[in-house]
Amino acid sequence: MSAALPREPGSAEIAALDAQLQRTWGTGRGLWERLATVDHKIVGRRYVITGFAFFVLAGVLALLMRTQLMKADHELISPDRYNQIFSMHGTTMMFLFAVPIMEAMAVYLVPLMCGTRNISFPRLNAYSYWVYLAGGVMVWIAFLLNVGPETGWFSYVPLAGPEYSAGKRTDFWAQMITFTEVAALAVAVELVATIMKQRAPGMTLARMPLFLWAMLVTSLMVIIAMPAVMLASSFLISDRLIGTHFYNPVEGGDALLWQHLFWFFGHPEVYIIFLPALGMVSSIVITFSRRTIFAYTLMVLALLATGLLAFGLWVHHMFATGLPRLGSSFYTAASMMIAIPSGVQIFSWIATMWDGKPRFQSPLLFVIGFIVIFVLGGLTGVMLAAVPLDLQVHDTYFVVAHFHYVLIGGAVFPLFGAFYYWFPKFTGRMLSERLGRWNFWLFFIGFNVAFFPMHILGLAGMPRRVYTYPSGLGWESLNLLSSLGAFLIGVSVVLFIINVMRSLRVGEPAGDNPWDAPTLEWAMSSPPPPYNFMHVPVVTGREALWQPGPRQVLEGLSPSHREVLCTTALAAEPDIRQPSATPSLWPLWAALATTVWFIGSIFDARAVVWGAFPLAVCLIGWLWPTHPEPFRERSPA
Amino acid sequence: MKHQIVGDVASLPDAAFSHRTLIWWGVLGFILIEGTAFVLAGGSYFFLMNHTTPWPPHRVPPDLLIASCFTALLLLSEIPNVWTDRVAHAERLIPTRIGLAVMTLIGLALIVLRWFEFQHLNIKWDENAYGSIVWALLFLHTVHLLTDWVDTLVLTVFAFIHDLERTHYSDVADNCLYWHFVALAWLPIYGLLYWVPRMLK
Amino acid sequence: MCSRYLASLLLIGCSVLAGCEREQRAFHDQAPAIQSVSPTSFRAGGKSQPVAKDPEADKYERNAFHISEGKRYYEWYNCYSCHAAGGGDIGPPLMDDRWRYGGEIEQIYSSIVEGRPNGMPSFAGRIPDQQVWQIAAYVRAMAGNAAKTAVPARGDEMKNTKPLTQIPHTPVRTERPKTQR
Amino acid sequence: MNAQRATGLRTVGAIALTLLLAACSGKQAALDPAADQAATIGSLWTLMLYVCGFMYLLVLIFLGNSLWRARHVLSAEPVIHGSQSTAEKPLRMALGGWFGLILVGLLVLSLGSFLIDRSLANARVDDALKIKITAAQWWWKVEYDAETADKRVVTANELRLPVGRPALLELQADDVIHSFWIPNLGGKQDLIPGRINSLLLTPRREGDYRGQCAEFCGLQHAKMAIDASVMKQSDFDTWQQQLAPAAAPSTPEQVRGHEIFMSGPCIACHQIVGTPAAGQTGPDLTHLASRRTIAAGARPYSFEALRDWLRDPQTIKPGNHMPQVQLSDSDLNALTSYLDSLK
Amino acid sequence: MNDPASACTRVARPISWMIALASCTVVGCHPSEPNGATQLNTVANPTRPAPGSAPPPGEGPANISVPDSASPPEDGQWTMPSRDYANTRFSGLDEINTANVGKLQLAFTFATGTLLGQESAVLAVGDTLYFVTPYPNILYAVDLNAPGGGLKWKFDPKADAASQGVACCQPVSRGPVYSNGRIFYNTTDAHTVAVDAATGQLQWKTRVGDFNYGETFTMAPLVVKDKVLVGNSGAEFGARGWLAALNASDGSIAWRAYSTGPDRDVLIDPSEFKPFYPQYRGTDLGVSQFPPDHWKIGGGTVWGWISYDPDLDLIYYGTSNPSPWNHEVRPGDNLWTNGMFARDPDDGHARWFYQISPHDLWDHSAVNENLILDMNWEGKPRKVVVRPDRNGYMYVIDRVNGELLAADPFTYITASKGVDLKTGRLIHNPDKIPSQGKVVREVCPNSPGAKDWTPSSFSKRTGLMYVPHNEMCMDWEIKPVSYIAGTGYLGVNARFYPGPGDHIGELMAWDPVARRKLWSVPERWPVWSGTAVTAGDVVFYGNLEGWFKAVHARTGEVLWQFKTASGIIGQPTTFRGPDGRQYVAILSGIGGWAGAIVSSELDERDPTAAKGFGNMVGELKKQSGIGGMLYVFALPR
Repeated sequence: MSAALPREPGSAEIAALDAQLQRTWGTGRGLWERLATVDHKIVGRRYVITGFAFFVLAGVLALLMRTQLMKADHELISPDRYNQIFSMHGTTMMFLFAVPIMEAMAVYLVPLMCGTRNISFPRLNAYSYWVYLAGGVMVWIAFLLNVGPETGWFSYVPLAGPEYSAGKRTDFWAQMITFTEVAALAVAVELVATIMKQRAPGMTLARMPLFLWAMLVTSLMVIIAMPAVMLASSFLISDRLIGTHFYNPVEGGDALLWQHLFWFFGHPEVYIIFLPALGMVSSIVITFSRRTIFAYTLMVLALLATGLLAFGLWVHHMFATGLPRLGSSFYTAASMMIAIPSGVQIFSWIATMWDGKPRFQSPLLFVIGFIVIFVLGGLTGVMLAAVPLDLQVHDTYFVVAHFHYVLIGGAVFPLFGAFYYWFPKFTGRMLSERLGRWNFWLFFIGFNVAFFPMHILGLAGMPRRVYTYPSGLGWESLNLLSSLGAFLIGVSVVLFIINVMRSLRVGEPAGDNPWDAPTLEWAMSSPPPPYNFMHVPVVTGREALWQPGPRQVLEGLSPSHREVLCTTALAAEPDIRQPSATPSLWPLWAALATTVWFIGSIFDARAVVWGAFPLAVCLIGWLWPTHPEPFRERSPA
Repeated sequence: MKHQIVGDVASLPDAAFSHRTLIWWGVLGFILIEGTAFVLAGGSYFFLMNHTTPWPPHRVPPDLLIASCFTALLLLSEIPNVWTDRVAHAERLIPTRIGLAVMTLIGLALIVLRWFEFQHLNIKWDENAYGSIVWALLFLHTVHLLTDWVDTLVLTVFAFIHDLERTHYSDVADNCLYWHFVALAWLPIYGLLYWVPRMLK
Repeated sequence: MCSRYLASLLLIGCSVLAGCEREQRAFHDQAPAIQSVSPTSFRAGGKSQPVAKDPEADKYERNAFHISEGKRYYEWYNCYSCHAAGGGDIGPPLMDDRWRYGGEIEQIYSSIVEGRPNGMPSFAGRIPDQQVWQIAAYVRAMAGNAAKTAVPARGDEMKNTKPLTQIPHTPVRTERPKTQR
Repeated sequence: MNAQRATGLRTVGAIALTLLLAACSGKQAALDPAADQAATIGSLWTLMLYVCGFMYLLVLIFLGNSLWRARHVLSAEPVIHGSQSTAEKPLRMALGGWFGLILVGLLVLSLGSFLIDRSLANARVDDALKIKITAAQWWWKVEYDAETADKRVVTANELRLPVGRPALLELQADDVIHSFWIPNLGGKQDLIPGRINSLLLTPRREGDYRGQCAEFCGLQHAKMAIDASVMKQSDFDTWQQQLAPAAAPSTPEQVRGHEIFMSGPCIACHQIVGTPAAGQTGPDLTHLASRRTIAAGARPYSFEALRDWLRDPQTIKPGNHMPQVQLSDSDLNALTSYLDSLK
Repeated sequence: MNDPASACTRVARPISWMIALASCTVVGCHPSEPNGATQLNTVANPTRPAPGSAPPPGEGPANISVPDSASPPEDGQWTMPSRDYANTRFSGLDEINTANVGKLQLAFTFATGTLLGQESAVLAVGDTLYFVTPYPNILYAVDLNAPGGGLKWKFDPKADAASQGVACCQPVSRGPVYSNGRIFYNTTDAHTVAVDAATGQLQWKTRVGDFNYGETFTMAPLVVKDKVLVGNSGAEFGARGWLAALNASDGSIAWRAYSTGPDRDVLIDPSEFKPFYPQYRGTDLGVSQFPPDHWKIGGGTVWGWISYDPDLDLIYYGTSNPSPWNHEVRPGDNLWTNGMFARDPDDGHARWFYQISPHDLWDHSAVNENLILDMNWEGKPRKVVVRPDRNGYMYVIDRVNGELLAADPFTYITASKGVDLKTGRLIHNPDKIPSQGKVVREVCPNSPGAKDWTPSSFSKRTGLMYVPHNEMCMDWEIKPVSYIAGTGYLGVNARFYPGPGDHIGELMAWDPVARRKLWSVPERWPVWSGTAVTAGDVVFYGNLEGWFKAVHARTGEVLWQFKTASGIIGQPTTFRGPDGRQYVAILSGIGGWAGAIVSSELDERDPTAAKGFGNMVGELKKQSGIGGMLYVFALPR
C-alpha cells in the first residue's frame, strides 16, 4: 500500500481517500440516519444549540423577574409563579445550560483538539444527548403546565419535601437532575477516555492544550461531584414518593444532610462550569496574543489545584446553619486558598497578552471583559468566604451579584468569546465583527448595570428569592437600574442571535484557520469533514500548528471501517487501533426507555422496577458484542 | 498546508486488554462514579447515625445469617472470577465459557440470596431514617449486582453461540474487573449495615 | 405528519388540563355551593352512595395543594386528637374506608360542618369553608380515595400510616371489614 | 479606546461609590450597624473592601498596561516558546511577587475573619436577655423568657430589645428552614426544623430596624419581616409590664367584634391573653394594635390596613394560611375595631 | 389510734386459719392448675363464717397496718369501688381461699347492653349488685335473690350523646358509690346523680361540669360524711381540673377546689396550707407557674381515687397531667397539676400538697390511688400514704405533713433519673426532654405509665400490695397545638411498644415495708383491670384477653382462671350473698385506653391510633372480642 516513508500524499490519493472516508464516516440526510448518528460534531452541535436555547429561555425568565422587581410592591407575577420562575431560571441555567454547554463544546472540540476521528464512546455520547434533551424538555413542559419546580435550584428540604411541596413539581425537578446528571456523567467518562487514550501521537501530557487539561480536570470533577446530587435527589424523591425519612428530622433524618450532599456537588459545580471556560480563555488568549501561554506548568497546576480545592469548601454555603464555628473557619481558609490558583491564572493570561501581540477582535474582547468582571466576582467570593461577613450577606442580593459576576463573568463571557472564536470552525463562516463589538459592549455594560447595583442592594438588606419588596427601604432605584441593565443584556443576546443567523447565510467564508490558531481543530477544513482527520496528525510541540515545517501525519487507519487510533496515556505513543461505533438507533431507544422509566417513576414507584426492563432490552441491543469481521482480514497474523 | 506522512499504524493490533483499550477506561470511569456514590451513601449512613441514639432506633440490628452467606459466596466468587479473567487473557475459549457460566450461576444465587436478605431485613424503608438508609445502601448494591449479572449473562450467551475474538475476551476481562468492584464495594456496606450497629452496643 | 402533530397537541392539551388541576395553588377558590347532603336519607346509610357531584368539590380531592393544606388544617384544628393519623381514637378511624355518614367528599364536608351524634362536634363557623373542603379532601386521601398523584407520601412527623401514596384504594364494602376478627 | 475605558471606569467607580453610600444607612442595612455584632462585621467589611479593592486595582492596572502595550506592532511570527521572549524572566519575577501578594492578602483576610469570628463566638452571654424565636410560614413568634412562667411575654413579628444588654436568641423553626436576619444588628442565623440555633445581639443604638427572613421558605418568603426596636431599658421594662391581658372591649362595636372573634374561626389559631382565644398556630394578637405592621410586615399597621387584611388576606399575601372569612361589612368593621382596641 | 401493739393483736387472729391452710397444703390439696375448675377438691372447705363476723384470724404483717377508722371491719358488703376509705380493696371474706379457689364456678352472668370499656366496680349492698355501664351510663341493680341474678331495676340518666366526643379514652365509668340508702354516680356528660338504692328513683341530678369545654366524668364519687366528692376528667381537652363536694342531701355544690389558678380557686388559705416543701409556698402559684392565662386551660383534672383518713379528717387525691401534653406550650412547674392534695372534706381547704411530676412531660397523671397505711418507718410509727405512680415510682408520703419518705422505682424507667428526697422533686432525664421536630425514643414508662388508674389492693393479712402494672415504652413527638374548646388538646404524636422483658403487663406483689417487689404474674398485654384481695389470700384480677384470674396472695401462683367473653378492664369485688356464700364479681368488656383498638374498631395500621396504643395492641383484636357482661362466681354449692 505505502511507498517509502516519509512521503507526501498526492492529490488524487487524497481525493480517493476523502471519498472513501466520507462514505465510512458520513451521516446521511434521512431522518433515521440523522437520529442514528454518532458523529461527535453533530451531537455536539445539537448539544450546543439545545444548551443555548435553554440559555435564552432562562434569560427570558430572568427578564420576567427583573420586570417584576423593577418596582416596589409590584404584583405583576403571583408568588406561586414567581417561585417557579426563579427556580426554573436557576435550574435551567445550572443544569440545562451551563454544565451541558461546556460539555457540549468539549464534545465538539475535544476529539478535534486531540486529533482523533471520533469521541471515545460515540453511542454513549448520542444517548447522553437524547437523555439531556428529554430531561430538559420534560422539566420545561412541566413548567409550562404549571408543574414547574418551585423550591429553587437548590431545593432545600423540608421545603422541597413531601409535606411542603405539594404535587409533582419537585418530583419533576428531582428527575430532571437525574436526567441531566446521567447525561453529564456519560459525557465526562467519554471525555476522560478520549483525552487519555485518543490524543494524537506526540501529544504528551506536557503538550496538551490547556483546554484539554481543563476538560480533563472538569470531567474528573463531574465524576466525583455529580453522584452526590444524584444521591441527594434520589433520597429526596424517595422521601416524596415512597415515604422514606432521609430528610425528616422527626424520624432521625436531617435537613442538613441534603445541604451537605447538595453542596458537595454544588460547589464543585461552579468550577465544573468555570474550568472549561478557563480552557477557552487560554485558547483565545494564546491565539489572539500569538504567544504561547505564560507559565504553562503553573497553569496546569492551577487547574488541578482548583479541581482539588473545590471539594474542600462546600460548607461555606452553610455558614448560617449553625455548624460548629471553629470548623467553619477551616472552610474559610480553604475557600480563600482557591483564590491563589485563580490569581495565578489571571496573571498568566494578562502576562501572555502583555508579552504578546493582542488583536482586539470579538473573542479577545470577551476575554478582557471576562477578566474585568470575573476578578471582581472572585474578590467578592473571598469576602463571602469569611464567616462573619457571609452571615451578613449570605442569601442576599450581594450573593446574587457575586455569583453572576463569577458565572456570567467567568463562564458566559468566555463562552461567547468561544462562540466567536470557534464559530468559523463549526460553520465555515465568520461572524460579523461589527455586530460582535456591539454584542460585547452591550453585554458588558448591561451586565455591570444589572449586577453591580445588586452588591449594594444586598448590603442594604435585600434578601434573595423575594417576589416583591416593600417601598421605603431605598431599594427602588437600584432595582430599576438593575432591571434596565438586564434588558440591555437581553438586547445584546438578541444581537448575537441575529449575528449568527446572518452569518450562517451571508457570513464571510472562514477557511481552515482564520485566526491562525495553534491547536489541531484548525488543521482541517471548516466545517470539519465527518472523519475529522484524513491522516492521524503527529504533534511535535505544544502549539501544534505553529510548529515550523510540514505537518507530519500517520497513515494506516482503515478507510473503510470506523477506526480510531489509541495512544498510550502519558506519552501518547501509538498503541492500538480500536473500532469506533457505527451509527445506531439503540441510543435513542435507550434514551426513550430511560425517559419512560424516569418519568414513570414520578407517578408510580413501581415503575422503578418495570421501567428498567425496556431499558435493559435497549442496552443489551446496544451493547451486544459485535463480531469484528472486517478487522480480521487486516489483522497482522 | 503540506502534509507529510511519516508512519503507518496499520501494523498496530486492533484489540488488546485492560488499560490499553477504551472500554477499560469507560468501565473505570463508571466504577469511579459508582464508587463515589457508595462512599457518599456510606457517609450519609454515618451522618444519620450521629443524629440518632440508639442505633438502630429499635435496637435490633439486621440478621446476620443471610447477609453473611451472601458475603461468603461473593468472596468465594472471586476465585472463579479471577480464573475467568486469567483464561480470558489467555484467550482460551472453553475455559472462558465455563468461567462465564459459573459466574452467571453464582450471580443468580447471589440475587436469590439478596432477595431473601431484603425479606429478612429488620426494618422497612418507611419506618425511619435508619430504615431508609439501610434500604438505600442495599438497593444501591443490588442494582450493581443486577447490572453486572445481566452483563455476565449476555456475555455468556454470546460466548456460547459465537467464537470469541480478542476484543470479546477483553470484554470478558472488563466484566471481571467490574465484578471485582461489585464484590469490593459490598464489603464496606456489609460492615456498615451488619457490624457497625453491633459494635455500637 | 399533520395528524401526528395534532395528536401530540391534543395529548399535551389533555395533560395541561390534568397538570393544572392537580397543581394549581388556588388561594381564592370559591368553595362549592353544597346542597345539604343528608347522611340520613334512606339510601346513604353508611355507604358511599353516589351523590350529585359538584365538579368544584371534586377538584379538591384531585388537587395536591388542597390536600396538602388539608393535612395542615387537619392538625391545626385538632382533628388528629380524635382521629389520630387516620387510625382513630376517640373518633372512628378514617383510613379503613368504612363510613358511618358517607365517604364522598360532600358527605365528609357535611360531617365536619354539621357534626355527628356521638361526639363529632360541628365545626360550622369554626373552620372557613374552603379549609373544610381541603380537610375533607385530605380525609379522602387517608383511605386512598384521593388522586394518588396528588397526595404526599408522608409528613415531616412521626411515622404513622403507610405512605399515603401507597395506600391502596379499597372499594367500599358491603360486608363487615377485616377489622372484625 | 483605553482612555475611554479608563474614563468609563472612573465614572462607574464614582457612581458605585455614591450608590454604596445607600447601603450605609437605612433600617435594614448591614453597613449601618446598631449593635456590636453588626459593627464588628462592618469593620471586617472595611478591611476586606480595602484589601480586595487594592488587589482589583492592581489587576486592572496590569490589564490596562498590557492592552496599552498592544499599540506597538510587533513581529507577526507567533511565539512558540516562552523562552523566546525577553519578557519571560521579568514576568516570572512579577508572578512571584503577585503570588506573594495574594498570599499575604489572604493571610490578612483569613486572620481578620478568624479573629472577628472568635470575638463574636466568645461574647459573654451570662446576663443576656433570653428570647425564643420560632419561625413558621410566614411569621415570627417571639417569646421573652422570664423568672416565672406567667411573666413570659409572647408576641409576633416584632422584637424589642433594651439597648446595651446582650440578647440571646434561641431560634427554632416549626415547618421549613427560615433564616433570622436583622442586618443593622448582626449576621443571620438559620432556623432549622429539628435543631436549635442561637444568636447573640448586643444593641448599642436606639432606633427602629427591620429584619426579614433570609432563607427561601415558600410562597410568602418575601413577606416575612420582623419589626425590631432598640429602646431604653426603662422603656423596655415599661413595655413588658404593660403586657398584661388584653384590654376588654369597651364600645358596643368592639364588644360585637369581640363576639365575632370568639365565635368565629379566629380563635382556632390566634391567642388573645385574657380571653378564651388560645390558638397557637397563628400569631398572638393580645397587643396587635400596638404593633407597627400587620401580616409580618406586609402592610404598615392602620385600621384600614387591618380591615383590608381581614376582608381578603389572600390578595395582600397570597398563599398565606390566614383564611378568607366571609363577613358582612358591619361585622368586618366591628371585628376590626375590636382588634384595633388591643393596644 | 393505731399503735403497732394493737395492730398485732388484731392481726394475730387469723393464725389458726393459717394452720388449717398449711395442713391443707400438706395433704395435697395444692391449688389446682389454672383450669382448676376441673379438679376435684375433696379436702373440707373452711367452715363458712357467720355473716358479719370479723375477718378470719391469720398471721398479719408486723410493721404495717391499715387504720381501723379508714377500713371498717368486714360486713360482707362492698359499698364503694375501693372497698374502704383506705383504698385497700381487701375483703375480710375467706370462704374462697387458696385451697378451694380452684373450684370456683360461674354463678350467673348479666349482659350490660353496652359494648365499650366496662371499668365499673360492681357494688354489693345487701341483696343487690349495682354497677354502671359506660355511656349511656345506665345504672343496673341486680337482684341477688332472683335465681341467676335478675334485674331489679335500671336507671338511665339520659346523658347527652355528644359528650362521648370529649371522653379521652372511651366514655367509661369507674362505678357508683353507695351511701345511706342512695347510689351516687357520675355520668359522661358531667352530671352527678343520686338514685334511691331501693327503687331506682332519681333523687337529684346536678350538672357539675360542662362537656362543651371537654369536661367529662369517669371517676367514681366518694362519699365522706355528708359530701359527695366528684372530680372531672378532660385534661386531654384543656379542661381545668377540680374536685367538687356536693351536699349529699340535695346535690348542691358545697365547694369546688380547682387544680390550677389563683389560691382562692384552689382553696388555699395560707393559714391552713402547710406544704412540706418550699416550692409550694407562695401566692397564686397556680397562676404564676403557667404562661399568662394558661391556667384556665391548664388541666390537672381529678379523675382518680380519693382516700380519706377519718382520724386526721383529711381526704387525699391526685391531680392529673397539665394540658396540653406538649410541654413546650406551658413552661413552669404547672402547679397544682400532677400532684397530690390533702384537703379538709368539710370546706375543701388544702392542707398540704406534693407534686409528683413538676412540669409533666409525658402525661404521667398523678391520679392513682393513695393507700392509707400506718407503717413503722425507720423505727418510728408513721402515718403514710403509699401510692404506685404512673411515672414508675412507689411513693411513700407522710400523710400528716406531706413529706416524701421514699420513691422507689418498681419498673424500668428512662423518663426520669429518680426523685430527689431532699427537695421532693422528680429529676427529669435531660436526654429525654422533648423538643419540637425530634422524636424522643425509648421513653419508659410511656404515658399510660407504669401503672394507670387500675387500682391496686392491700392485704391486711400479708401486708403486701397487689399492683397491676405494665412495662411499656414509647416514642414521643411534640408539635404545635391550639386550644379549641371541645376538641382534643394534646400536641403530641406517640407510639407505644413493650418495654424490656418478654411481657408487657404484670400483677406485682409489693412489700411496702421492705420496699421491694416480691413476685409477679406476667401478662402478654397490659393489665388494665383493678385487683381485689381477700382474707382467703386470693388476689383477683383480669387481663385484656378476658381471663379472670385468682392468684395466691403469698406466692403469686395462678390458682384459677376463667375466660370471659371479652377483655377485662373492670374492678373485681367480692361479697357475701343473701344466701351466705361468698361471691366474686367482675365486669368483662374490653375498652378504655388500652382496649379501644378492639371495641372502637380502630385501625392499627396507624401506630398513633389511640394515642399510641395502635402501635402495640393491634394483635389484641385477634384475642379479644367486643363485649359487655357481668360475671359472678362462687364456689359450687
